[in-house]
Amino acid sequence: MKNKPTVGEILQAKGVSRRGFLKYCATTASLLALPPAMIPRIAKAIESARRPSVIWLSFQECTGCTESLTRSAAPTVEGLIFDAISLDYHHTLQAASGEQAEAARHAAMEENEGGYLVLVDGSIPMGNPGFSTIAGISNHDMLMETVAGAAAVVSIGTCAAFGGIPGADPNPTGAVSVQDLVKDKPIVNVPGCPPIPMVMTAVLTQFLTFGQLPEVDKFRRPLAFFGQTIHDRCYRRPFYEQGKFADSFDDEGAKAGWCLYKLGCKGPTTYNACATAKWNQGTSFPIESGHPCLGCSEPGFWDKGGFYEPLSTGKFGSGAKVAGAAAAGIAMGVIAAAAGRSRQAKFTKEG
Amino acid sequence: MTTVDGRHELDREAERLAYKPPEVRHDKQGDMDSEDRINKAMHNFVKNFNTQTASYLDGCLHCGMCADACHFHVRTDDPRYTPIWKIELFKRTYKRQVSPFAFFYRLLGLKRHVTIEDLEEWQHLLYDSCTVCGRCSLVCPMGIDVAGLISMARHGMFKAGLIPHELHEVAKRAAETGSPLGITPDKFEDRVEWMADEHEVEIPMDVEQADVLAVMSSIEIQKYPESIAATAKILNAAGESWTFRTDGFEATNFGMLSGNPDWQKDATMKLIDAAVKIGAKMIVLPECGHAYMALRWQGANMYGKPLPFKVLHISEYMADALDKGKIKVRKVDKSVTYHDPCQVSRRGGATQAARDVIGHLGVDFREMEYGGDYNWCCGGGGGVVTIKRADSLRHRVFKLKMDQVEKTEADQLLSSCANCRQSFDDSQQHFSWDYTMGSLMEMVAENLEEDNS
Amino acid sequence: MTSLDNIGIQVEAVHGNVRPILNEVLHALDKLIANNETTIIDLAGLPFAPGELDELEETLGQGELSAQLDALGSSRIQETTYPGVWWIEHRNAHDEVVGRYLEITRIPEILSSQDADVCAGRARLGEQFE
Amino acid sequence: MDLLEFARGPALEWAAYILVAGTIWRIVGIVLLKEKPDYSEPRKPAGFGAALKVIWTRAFTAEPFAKATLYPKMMAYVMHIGLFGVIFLFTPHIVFFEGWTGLDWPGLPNSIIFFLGVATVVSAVALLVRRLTNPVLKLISNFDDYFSWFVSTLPVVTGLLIPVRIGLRYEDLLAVHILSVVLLLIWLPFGKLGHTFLVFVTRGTTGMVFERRGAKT
Repeated sequence: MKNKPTVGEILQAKGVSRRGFLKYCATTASLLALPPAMIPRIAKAIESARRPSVIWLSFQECTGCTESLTRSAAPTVEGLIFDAISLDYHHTLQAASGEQAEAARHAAMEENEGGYLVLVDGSIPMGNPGFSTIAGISNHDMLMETVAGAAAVVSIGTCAAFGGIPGADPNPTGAVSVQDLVKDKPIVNVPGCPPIPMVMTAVLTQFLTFGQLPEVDKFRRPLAFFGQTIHDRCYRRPFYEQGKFADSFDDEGAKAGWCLYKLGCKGPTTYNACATAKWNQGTSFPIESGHPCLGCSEPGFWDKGGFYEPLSTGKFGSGAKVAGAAAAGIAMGVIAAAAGRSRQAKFTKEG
Repeated sequence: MTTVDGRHELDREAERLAYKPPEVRHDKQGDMDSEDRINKAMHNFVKNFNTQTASYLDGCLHCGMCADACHFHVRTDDPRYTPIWKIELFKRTYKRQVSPFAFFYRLLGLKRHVTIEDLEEWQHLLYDSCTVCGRCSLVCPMGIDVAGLISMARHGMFKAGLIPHELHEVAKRAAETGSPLGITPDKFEDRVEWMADEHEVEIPMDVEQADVLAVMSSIEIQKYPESIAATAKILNAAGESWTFRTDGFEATNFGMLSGNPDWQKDATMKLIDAAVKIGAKMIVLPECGHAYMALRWQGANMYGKPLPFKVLHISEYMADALDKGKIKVRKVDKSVTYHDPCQVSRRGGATQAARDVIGHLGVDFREMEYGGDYNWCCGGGGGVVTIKRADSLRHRVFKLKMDQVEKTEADQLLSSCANCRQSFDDSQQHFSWDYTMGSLMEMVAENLEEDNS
Repeated sequence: MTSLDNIGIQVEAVHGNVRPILNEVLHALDKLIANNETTIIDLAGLPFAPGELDELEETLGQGELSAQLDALGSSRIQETTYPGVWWIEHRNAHDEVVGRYLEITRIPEILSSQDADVCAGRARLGEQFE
Repeated sequence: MDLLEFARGPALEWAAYILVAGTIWRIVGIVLLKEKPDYSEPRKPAGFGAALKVIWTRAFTAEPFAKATLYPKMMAYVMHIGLFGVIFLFTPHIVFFEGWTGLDWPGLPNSIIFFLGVATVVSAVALLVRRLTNPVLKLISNFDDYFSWFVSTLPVVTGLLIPVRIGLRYEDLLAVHILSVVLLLIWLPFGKLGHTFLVFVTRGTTGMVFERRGAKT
């Protein structure tokens, strides 16, 4: 870490003015969901922060998370963050391949022993090591080897955080999440399918600027972004309170932009920042486009029933089971009545 | 433990049907041990559970509103007089023995076993402090007929030999002699002849074939013999083919009141047999409330099939006869209020009949506040009037009735139940009250227009 | 396209945010007057309904002063019709909005020439005399 | 499986089975007891109509008892109407029933539901206080009364807490709410809450028996 320039130095080298830096700090505060009053502290921290080394591992995944990140990482302000980190290994993005790439990973690990950050997207198959390998190394082995010297691990996306789609029932590969395997390192989960790019960069920025991981909830998700439900921050919430609901995707309620609860919206049980951070450079988020929230940032979201099944729908067994219960009831009733009658008969005889 | 009937003499001076106060109370009959009594009570509670009672006992919400309908609770504020509490032991036995979840109640011991102390305490609650008036049955938000349950609970108490001394003696005498006051057929004949002479009215007796069998209550025969004459006058005036029978004259049913279904059946069958024997098309019941319940609504069930004749309370008979013009009455220039006998009106469904009769009499009729179906009971029904130790409680309760009557400021108080009448007479004496209870039937008989006879 | 246009979408307006923000601005102005205290309201964290942000901007209106800053993309610093209330909008090089603030202050800090830039400028100017 | 999944899934499912089985058990156990025929000559024909009549009329207090029972009756009305409202007119609940029965009906705004819920709890507490202080109720009450009060009030309380949050997470509160409903459903057929279905039997029976006599029902 000794020779790495500070972020302030990097920005200066790029000819960024102090005004530009202030602007950068203001947007960083926004990004970290910190109050604007924190801007001076952020400025100070960023100026002196040094580039951390980052190793990005991709396992059973669809590259959607990387897509999400790189889409937003076009030269934007938060894109600068990535200029400020040293992405030493990312097998989708890196030019190197094969042994050369693995050598780069080992080099980064050795050089930054104890100080580098491991980002993981994708789940790890435990059913058979051969289900997913990189350079002949199983995902499990690579993960364990890489995190051994890491300062912290960030699980990017629902697959890495909770097992995600590979881990969904019936889970043919025996997929598990990073936190299922890594027990002795600080872990932050940034779930979502994909996660909001801003949230990913915010976690890195936080680590970069303050040298620490953000405060997390019980699922190790950064509280600043996962502290409230979609429902709580949804602009359609007033319609929920007024009892105005869309009953189908093409009814008047849907056209009027009413609440999508009855169409299966998982907003009330989903913790994420979509309603405020929004997607596609702040354009909108699913509900704003008229589609209910799928709840993608929640553990086991794939197995929580139909996407269009309302949250409060009970999960009843088949009619046959209910009929079985009814039949059992009849049987018990008959037995009870017979027992009662036989006692009556007995007592009548005894007088 | 055994009680000997003979030692207890009728108190003929009392204002009501009674024995002289027993020197030593025997509120337990027979010489069963406690265990036997408990078993008897339980077994005979259990016999009564059927779909109807089960739904009632399972349905109670413990809302306590029946307490607000019960005169005993209203006047004393004693929570034990809450009607549903009076059948607590009955209810508990149901839950333990026959209810759909009886198995669990027994397995987990959820309902305490009934003890002998419980039964002794409940004797007071089931007999002294309940007239089976059924007011509670009308307040119940679940529609539970609490009064009906009390009658059934008494079955267990009787078989366990846990009846108040006097009530048991009265019932026993009724079973043995055919009359709670020991009125034999001969004595009945005497009284009838006396009345026939006194009133110069023809009273058919033991006619072989008649359309109408008229019956009497011992209370009337003994205390209000004018009723005999009045009945005869009315039936004669209507031109009925009718008769009294020495083999079936007693309308009261102390088997029912005390809780002995066998005695109840015996008493009822006497009337039915007599009516069947003479080919009667109708039994006219006297001014007696519980007789109406016993024969009109329970008679056929004792008989085991529909009765081959109609059963009418005298008020129903009079209303019908007046409506059809079979008898006519003169207008009476009086203000009158009417006390509804619970078993005839509220529980019997003949509330309107008395009012029709009163309408024909053309009096200034003053309905009591909440009269008719919601009437306060006289306090002496259900056998309570016989129980001496219940006197003070009964008098206390009677205050409600006095208030109700006084508010009408009517000249004349009438009813159509000899048992109510004797309760009134007794309480009147106790309170030195102005109102004397009169008989609706007698008023009709006194005011018959002769041209029709 | 025509068939899509025929879908009669008429979004029912939600006005959950405008009034509370205006109220916050009111109190911020009080603080500015009393203690010369600056307040910055970050509009990014608020769940705006479609059109609500425009409504807020229209309500505040455009005041006398408007400035444009070119640093890491353009920024618009606009005084609203309520003096002391500034609408600040930062954009990136792709002209996408990356931050939106209401600043209740006499002059937004970012409009002042910064010491570091002044020094750097002084140095550049000084070079001409060398 | 998290708590909410458990509550919505197996817990609710089994509660439904127990509710169905227990209800039928109790009804069949009562109906199949011996039934004595009534041979007395009816004053007027009284069949199903009489039963329906009394099922309806006993919902109201006869005037002579109105004053004495005013307070508990009012509280009971508030509680029952409140329960009806919060159970059947709250949209998420309607969605629940729709998923179950396929029937859909309009709901009420949440503010009204919240008000109804609070009214329900207030009346329930008032009734409990009465049960604890009124000498009659103190005497006749048993475990069933208090437990039934508890399990029927709890879902309303847990339901009301969901929007209030009290620092807990929505899905945990929802899970607790559903579990409290599970408790209610399991207990309902066995205790005095069985009056939800027994009321039709008891009132109906009395209607038929007394209407037949022409007596006051």
